[in-house]
Amino acid sequence: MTDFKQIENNLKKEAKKLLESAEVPVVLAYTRGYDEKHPMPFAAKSVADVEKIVFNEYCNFNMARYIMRFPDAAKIAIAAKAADSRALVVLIQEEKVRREDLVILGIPASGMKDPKTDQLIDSRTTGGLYNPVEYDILLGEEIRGQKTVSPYAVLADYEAMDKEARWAFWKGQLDKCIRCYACRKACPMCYCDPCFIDQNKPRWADKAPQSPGNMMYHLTRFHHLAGRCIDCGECSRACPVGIPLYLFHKKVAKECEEMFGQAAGMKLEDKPVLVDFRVEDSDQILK
Amino acid sequence: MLKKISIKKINDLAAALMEKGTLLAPVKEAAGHNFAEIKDPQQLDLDYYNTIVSPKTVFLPQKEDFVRYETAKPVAEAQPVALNIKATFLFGVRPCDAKSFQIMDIHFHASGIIDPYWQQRRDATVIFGSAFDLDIPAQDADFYQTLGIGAADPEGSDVFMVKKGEDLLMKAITPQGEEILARLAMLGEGKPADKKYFEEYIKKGSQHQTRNMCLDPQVIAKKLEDIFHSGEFWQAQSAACLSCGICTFVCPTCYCFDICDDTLFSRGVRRRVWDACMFTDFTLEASGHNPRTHVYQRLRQKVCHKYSFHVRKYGVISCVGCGRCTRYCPVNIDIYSIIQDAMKA
Amino acid sequence: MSRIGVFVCHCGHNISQTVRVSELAHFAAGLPDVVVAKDYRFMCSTPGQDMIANDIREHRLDRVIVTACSPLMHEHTFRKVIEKAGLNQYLLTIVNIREQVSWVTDDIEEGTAKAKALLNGAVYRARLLAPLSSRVIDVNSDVMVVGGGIAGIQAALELANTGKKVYLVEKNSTIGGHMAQFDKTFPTLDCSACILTPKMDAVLQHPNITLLTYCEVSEVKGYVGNFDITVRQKARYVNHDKCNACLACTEKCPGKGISGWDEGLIKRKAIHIPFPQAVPQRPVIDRDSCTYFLKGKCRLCEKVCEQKAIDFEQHDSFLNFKVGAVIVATGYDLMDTRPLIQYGYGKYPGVYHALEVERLFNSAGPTSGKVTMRDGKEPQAIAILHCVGSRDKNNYEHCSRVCCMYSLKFAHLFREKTSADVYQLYIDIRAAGKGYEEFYNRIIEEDVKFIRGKGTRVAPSADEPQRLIVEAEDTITGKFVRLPVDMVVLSPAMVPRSDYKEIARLFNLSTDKNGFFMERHPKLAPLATMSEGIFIAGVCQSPKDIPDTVAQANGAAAEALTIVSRQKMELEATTAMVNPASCCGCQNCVRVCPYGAPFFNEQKGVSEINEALCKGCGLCASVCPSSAIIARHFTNEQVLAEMEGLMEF
Amino acid sequence: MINKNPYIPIPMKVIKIIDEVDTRDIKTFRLSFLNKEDEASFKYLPGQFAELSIYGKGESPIGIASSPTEKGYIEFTVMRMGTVVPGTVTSALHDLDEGAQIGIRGPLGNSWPIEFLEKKNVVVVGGGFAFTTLRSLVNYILHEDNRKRFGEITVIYGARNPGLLLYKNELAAWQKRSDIKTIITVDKGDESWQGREGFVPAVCKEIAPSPQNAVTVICGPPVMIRFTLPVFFELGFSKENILTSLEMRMKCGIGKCGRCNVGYKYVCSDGPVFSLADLEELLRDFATYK
Amino acid sequence: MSFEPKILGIACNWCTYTGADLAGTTRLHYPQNLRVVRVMCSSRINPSFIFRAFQLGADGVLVGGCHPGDCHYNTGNLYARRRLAVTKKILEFAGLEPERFRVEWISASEGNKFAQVVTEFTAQIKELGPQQKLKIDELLEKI
Repeated sequence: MTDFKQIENNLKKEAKKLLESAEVPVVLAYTRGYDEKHPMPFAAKSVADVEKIVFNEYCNFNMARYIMRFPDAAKIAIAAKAADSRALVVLIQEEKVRREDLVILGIPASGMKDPKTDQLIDSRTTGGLYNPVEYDILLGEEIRGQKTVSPYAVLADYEAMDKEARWAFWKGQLDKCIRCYACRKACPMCYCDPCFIDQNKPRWADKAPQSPGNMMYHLTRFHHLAGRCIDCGECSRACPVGIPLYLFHKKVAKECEEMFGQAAGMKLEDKPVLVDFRVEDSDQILK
Repeated sequence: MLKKISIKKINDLAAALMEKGTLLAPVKEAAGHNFAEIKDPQQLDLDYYNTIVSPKTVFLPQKEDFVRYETAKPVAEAQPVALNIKATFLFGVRPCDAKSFQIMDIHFHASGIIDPYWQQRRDATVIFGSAFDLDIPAQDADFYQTLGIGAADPEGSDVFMVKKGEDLLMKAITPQGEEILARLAMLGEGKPADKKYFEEYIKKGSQHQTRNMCLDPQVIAKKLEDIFHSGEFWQAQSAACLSCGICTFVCPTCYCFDICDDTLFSRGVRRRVWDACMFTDFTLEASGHNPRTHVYQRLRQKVCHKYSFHVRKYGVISCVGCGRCTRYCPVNIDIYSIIQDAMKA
Repeated sequence: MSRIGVFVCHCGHNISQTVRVSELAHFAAGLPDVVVAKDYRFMCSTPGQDMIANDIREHRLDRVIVTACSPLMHEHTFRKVIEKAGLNQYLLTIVNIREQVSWVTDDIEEGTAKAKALLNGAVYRARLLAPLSSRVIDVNSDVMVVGGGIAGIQAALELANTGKKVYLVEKNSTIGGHMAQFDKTFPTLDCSACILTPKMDAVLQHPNITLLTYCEVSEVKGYVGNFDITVRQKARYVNHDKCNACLACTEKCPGKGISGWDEGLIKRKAIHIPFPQAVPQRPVIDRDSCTYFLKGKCRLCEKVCEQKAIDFEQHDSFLNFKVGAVIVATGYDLMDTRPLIQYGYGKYPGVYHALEVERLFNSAGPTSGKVTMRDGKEPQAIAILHCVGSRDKNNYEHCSRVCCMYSLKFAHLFREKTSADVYQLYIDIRAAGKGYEEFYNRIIEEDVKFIRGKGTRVAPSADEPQRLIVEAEDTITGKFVRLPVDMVVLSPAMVPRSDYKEIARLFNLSTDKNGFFMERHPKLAPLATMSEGIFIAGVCQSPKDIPDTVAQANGAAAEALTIVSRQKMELEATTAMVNPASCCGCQNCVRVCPYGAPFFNEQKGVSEINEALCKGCGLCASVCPSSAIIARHFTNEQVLAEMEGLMEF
Repeated sequence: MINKNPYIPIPMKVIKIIDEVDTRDIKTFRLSFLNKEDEASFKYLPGQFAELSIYGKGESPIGIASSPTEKGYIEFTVMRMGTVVPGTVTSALHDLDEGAQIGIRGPLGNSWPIEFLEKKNVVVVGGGFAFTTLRSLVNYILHEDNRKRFGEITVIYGARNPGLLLYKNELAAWQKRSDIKTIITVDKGDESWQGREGFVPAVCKEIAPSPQNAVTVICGPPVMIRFTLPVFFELGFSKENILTSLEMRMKCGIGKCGRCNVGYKYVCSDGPVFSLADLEELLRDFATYK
Repeated sequence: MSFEPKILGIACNWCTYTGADLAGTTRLHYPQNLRVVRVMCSSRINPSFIFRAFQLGADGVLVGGCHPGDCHYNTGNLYARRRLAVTKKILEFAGLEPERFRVEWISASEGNKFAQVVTEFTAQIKELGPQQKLKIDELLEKI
């Protein structure tokens, strides 16, 4: 289990150093919310802000979501757990940010919890990783020897369903959607503004929260995230009506990994799989 | 009029109400409770804290069809969608939500042009308010006390309900409440002890602790006007905000909507659908100009609308402290803290 | 609300036998926005066309739907019709009810039903069509030819003779290319230099040709008609304007470097011209072998140069050219055969590759045309191995096409110049070409030994240490042969230049799996590329002989001419554009476009599309997550609407 | 409006379409009522607007360009919106033919404050396309029943070039009348232009209307307004006597949908007409008038 | 009446659409359930088109493009192959019959292949029956 206090102290220490150096005007980290259990994403901009930084097992937020908010900052330091670091890798691949403009404060984390359910989320939504894949400074001991679970293990039950059951399941889930769009807003990869679903020309789907529009929104979004979703699970945690979107994203990620041999956000030099091709891709993938 | 019923027999009450009209009550779903039509009396469930989405859905459904048409046919042939108003019983509304209806009434039918949908549904609905369980502490996110609402506040309800041991006490607050209680034969008469219990419960409810601060509507309204142009304040408050629509969609007093046309195979419908001032395209004009491109401008609009503009326009704060926006915010933004900070700013 | 006219063609009986055309017209008349619907026997006939034109005027139509044969047949015809009647040609929609309806069914019910569905789709689509206009651009009339081999020389001369200005870019210090290295050319055996050097000289003298030797293209911007190309002039350390080619410098120079021109068979001076007939006749200093650059002193050349032409301070410089079209003729390399260790090239001095042998034959070559080996002896037995690395699934699958013929040429020359026995080890002899079979027959007569079998191994002879043993299986006799020889000549695969990737990147060319540049169409556009205005000629496209290369060069010149001889040109109208208000700056479009049309505007944070490069495939529109790209004539809305119409009934 | 559903448009018929400008992207639509009772209940004043509605496309709030003194029809002048992607509703309107049916909801919003203007001199300042409700006002005042209720009327109207002036015939008619002073200006004229050249603020400065018992009513592009206001302050007009009409993203038009607020006021129901004094009081989070 | 499916085809202009024309020119008969949208390249096909087609009531969707390597635009179909493979996986995991969505490479000279694919696919869709999962049922009734 991660020593959260130690990470917090190291985070403060590094943040202080960086902000004092004036080289880095923003450190993206966490602060206390209205109580301990509800921390908030936080942009520390001065040495005085450093004291407000916290880190605990509820700091799930994928901070990569925020890096595009500071167009004027020459450099941004960012606290990054495994999933955050993968998100950063994708954003670097997609040229939304340059690696040299980031100071990645890596956080090895295990024991993260969903504040709504108090359940451990480690193996469910972080792609089975505990350590960041890319960082400049690691704020704690690298985690080794944890039981590694395949990130796709949770899919087994759903894959085993027959198609009617699976349809019934997803229809039921997606019909609940109230189109608050928290999933896309919480997603570090969903940076489109406007989102396709907000377009009037073309109008892809109804604005009203009913089955056809919900289907179009979510199925298309699954497609847009194919080969890009880094399995942070923020979409599901943000959802006020509890749709397990991460399952679907995971499934698409699994298929992409099997078809194209590449998991999202693992290597800086990779290209997202759907804007890439190999001549030798097999036609079997279409069967 | 004070009536009572054994909680064990609550399903009989449900059945009776279903006979007389549509019964809406909190129904358990995977992620929590939500108001929905009760189809089976056994569904009625008193074991909830509050619903995810507020019961405003009953009067202002997320989607409201206005008119259906065929695009190739003349405008005159379009068919307004009938409302099919039926007697409705909205059962188990928490005091803060009951209060929210009164606030929304000001906007929808006490000022300017009357919204016929809101009005007709409101007129046809009897509100069965239900006190919070005072033995359970209020959730951290709640702050209805700040808005002057008690945990067992009957205001806004037609009938108000309080649990007493194995019994549910039901008191008529309005003439509509009187009328419906009189028509429910399975209800027993409340004893003087029940009456005393009920009254004390309400009193005790006003002392029930939620987060609380002293808030004068005029003062906070003025304060927010003063700091309206303080970019620093609003940028700090909105640093984490994702600009999603959760807070407004779950809110009992948010009413913004969009009007849109959906068509398929040259048939169409014009409808209104909830919209949210937190969405980036909310104020996007046809010209492409958008006066609120930044997150902070949108969060500021939301907070100021509730605590300043609404006070200026309608005299009351448009918030009931139900805590939903805070509870469901994916990044734990808390409007109570923002107001606290604003007062200090 | 549109005003749509629908015109249903019977095509004689072709359509009307399985589609009830009048019912179809009647159905169309009942669809929203359709103001007139008619059927007619032959819509493409003059009366049919006139009917459409009249109805456009009479009913003030703003969309026309012709329900007839495939758009691949008559779209162009009807576009002209509506254009003449004052409508933009892109406001036409063709419904294909012949090839895709009436001819593929014999059931009139089915045929009519499908035709209605297709027509309805067209009405939905037509409502959303927008008039498009082609952008007209000015065309620069100059051409750049990249590569100064025979292909480049030929193309440059052809273009220059038509009066166009040509920039000929060559990375070596002389033009001429591989052909200038040869002694004789097959099958006529005329002297290579004799036929090439006059052309080289013509290039130098031509008033319309600017010769840019010792230069490489470093950046290509712009698009057809308006390329903006930067060329790096490598430092020569000799001021060519002052130099009078007395070559005193080359005599005095103490530096020795390996002569690439002579395929490394001998050394040459650090300041040098590659060969006596080099064009231009101007030396350059090779830094890597120059004593001054290596040791910091010498400058002998400077002392002997009366013209004061030596300039050790020269740097690479960059020159900028604007041209309307480009011909890429960068030629080839021979495959490096060292990795094929079974042949022992680089290990056994008796093993040569084809270009080395060309130089041995050449009277201006390292041996002044005498066939002597590295040890100075004349070979007694020579084996020529065909298909080394080519026609070989482990290396290059392609046939290099010219090896058979030059191997025969070698055999002839060996027989002529030596008394050696000459063996040809071949898979089969490919002699398709004018006079080639005759040449082959002639060589057979010359007592050359043909062994049908691929040479499999070259090894030193155990008995005679100076000799080599070539192993092969004679597939005619089925016997395994071991030939003791003195000299082995490899005919390696012809492969693209080692820098082909860079060239491909610069000019946005695609390459086949071997790295040869891809033509736009293997049959119908063998010289054009996917990049409009860029043509290819010679072996950079695929191995070929000199006549084919020259023919291609002429063809490429003609193709380039069709562009640069116009002052203006129309660009594709159905290009894509970006709606900046919707662009999220993900740059997917930039990543996927095969033509490099989209680019990212850093300042605005949005993608933009260079319409001159866009071919209208629509790939960018489908990878755009925020639907910001409008693929004109196939916009998301238009496709969605058409789908809706197709699915309605 | 008591018994009527304010969200459902009434049917109208397009009886005339006028191309107003050379660029063909502004048209005036003359609409007549299909139902007599709708006509009877459609009582409006200059400055009000309506939601023009095309089923399947949507609605667009457009100021009423005709004057209530014109009977039997109402008029709207509509610009086709959108540069890259055409505006859905305005494009659909522009594609209409005479004889087509459309829906409208209205009249909506407040109006130019007629009672406040009475007995006063009115200076009408307009720029470009934003002259529609000003035309309504001028025609209302010029009507023989109304003219004597108002003092002197001065109209200063400008456009980028002569081709972009709206209502050209009417302008010419006004210029011939003696009971109204009409000054037309263009930023840049063409060969045939005989009138004045110059920007509206400069012309206002030159004409220098007296602030005595006068109100100015200004509509135009933001840049024109920004430079015109100081001219009127300098001339001595008070903020109470400078009126303008706001354009916002309005949807419902009846103050319910919540998106067109400027501070605590909804432009659609509390406006669109505000005095500068009103606007000062409101919080200005909309860039247009910042 | 037997079930006559509605099948939406999306064909690239250069190969499959031309191949379909060839099928007609050579008078090869095939079922009339397919309605083809012509696009310039299979890479133009936005995955959402496929979702939308099913929403519009298509019982099956057939996409046709050039054989890999033969794309008129060089590499368009190689991107399309990846993107449409993902589309298919998404439909499958959502619970739609993946057989309802088919991608085929049909060249301009393969008129017979076109006819054969359409025949096979139509038969397959008939067997699967009507597609009702994604079909929009709202808004359909006439007023």
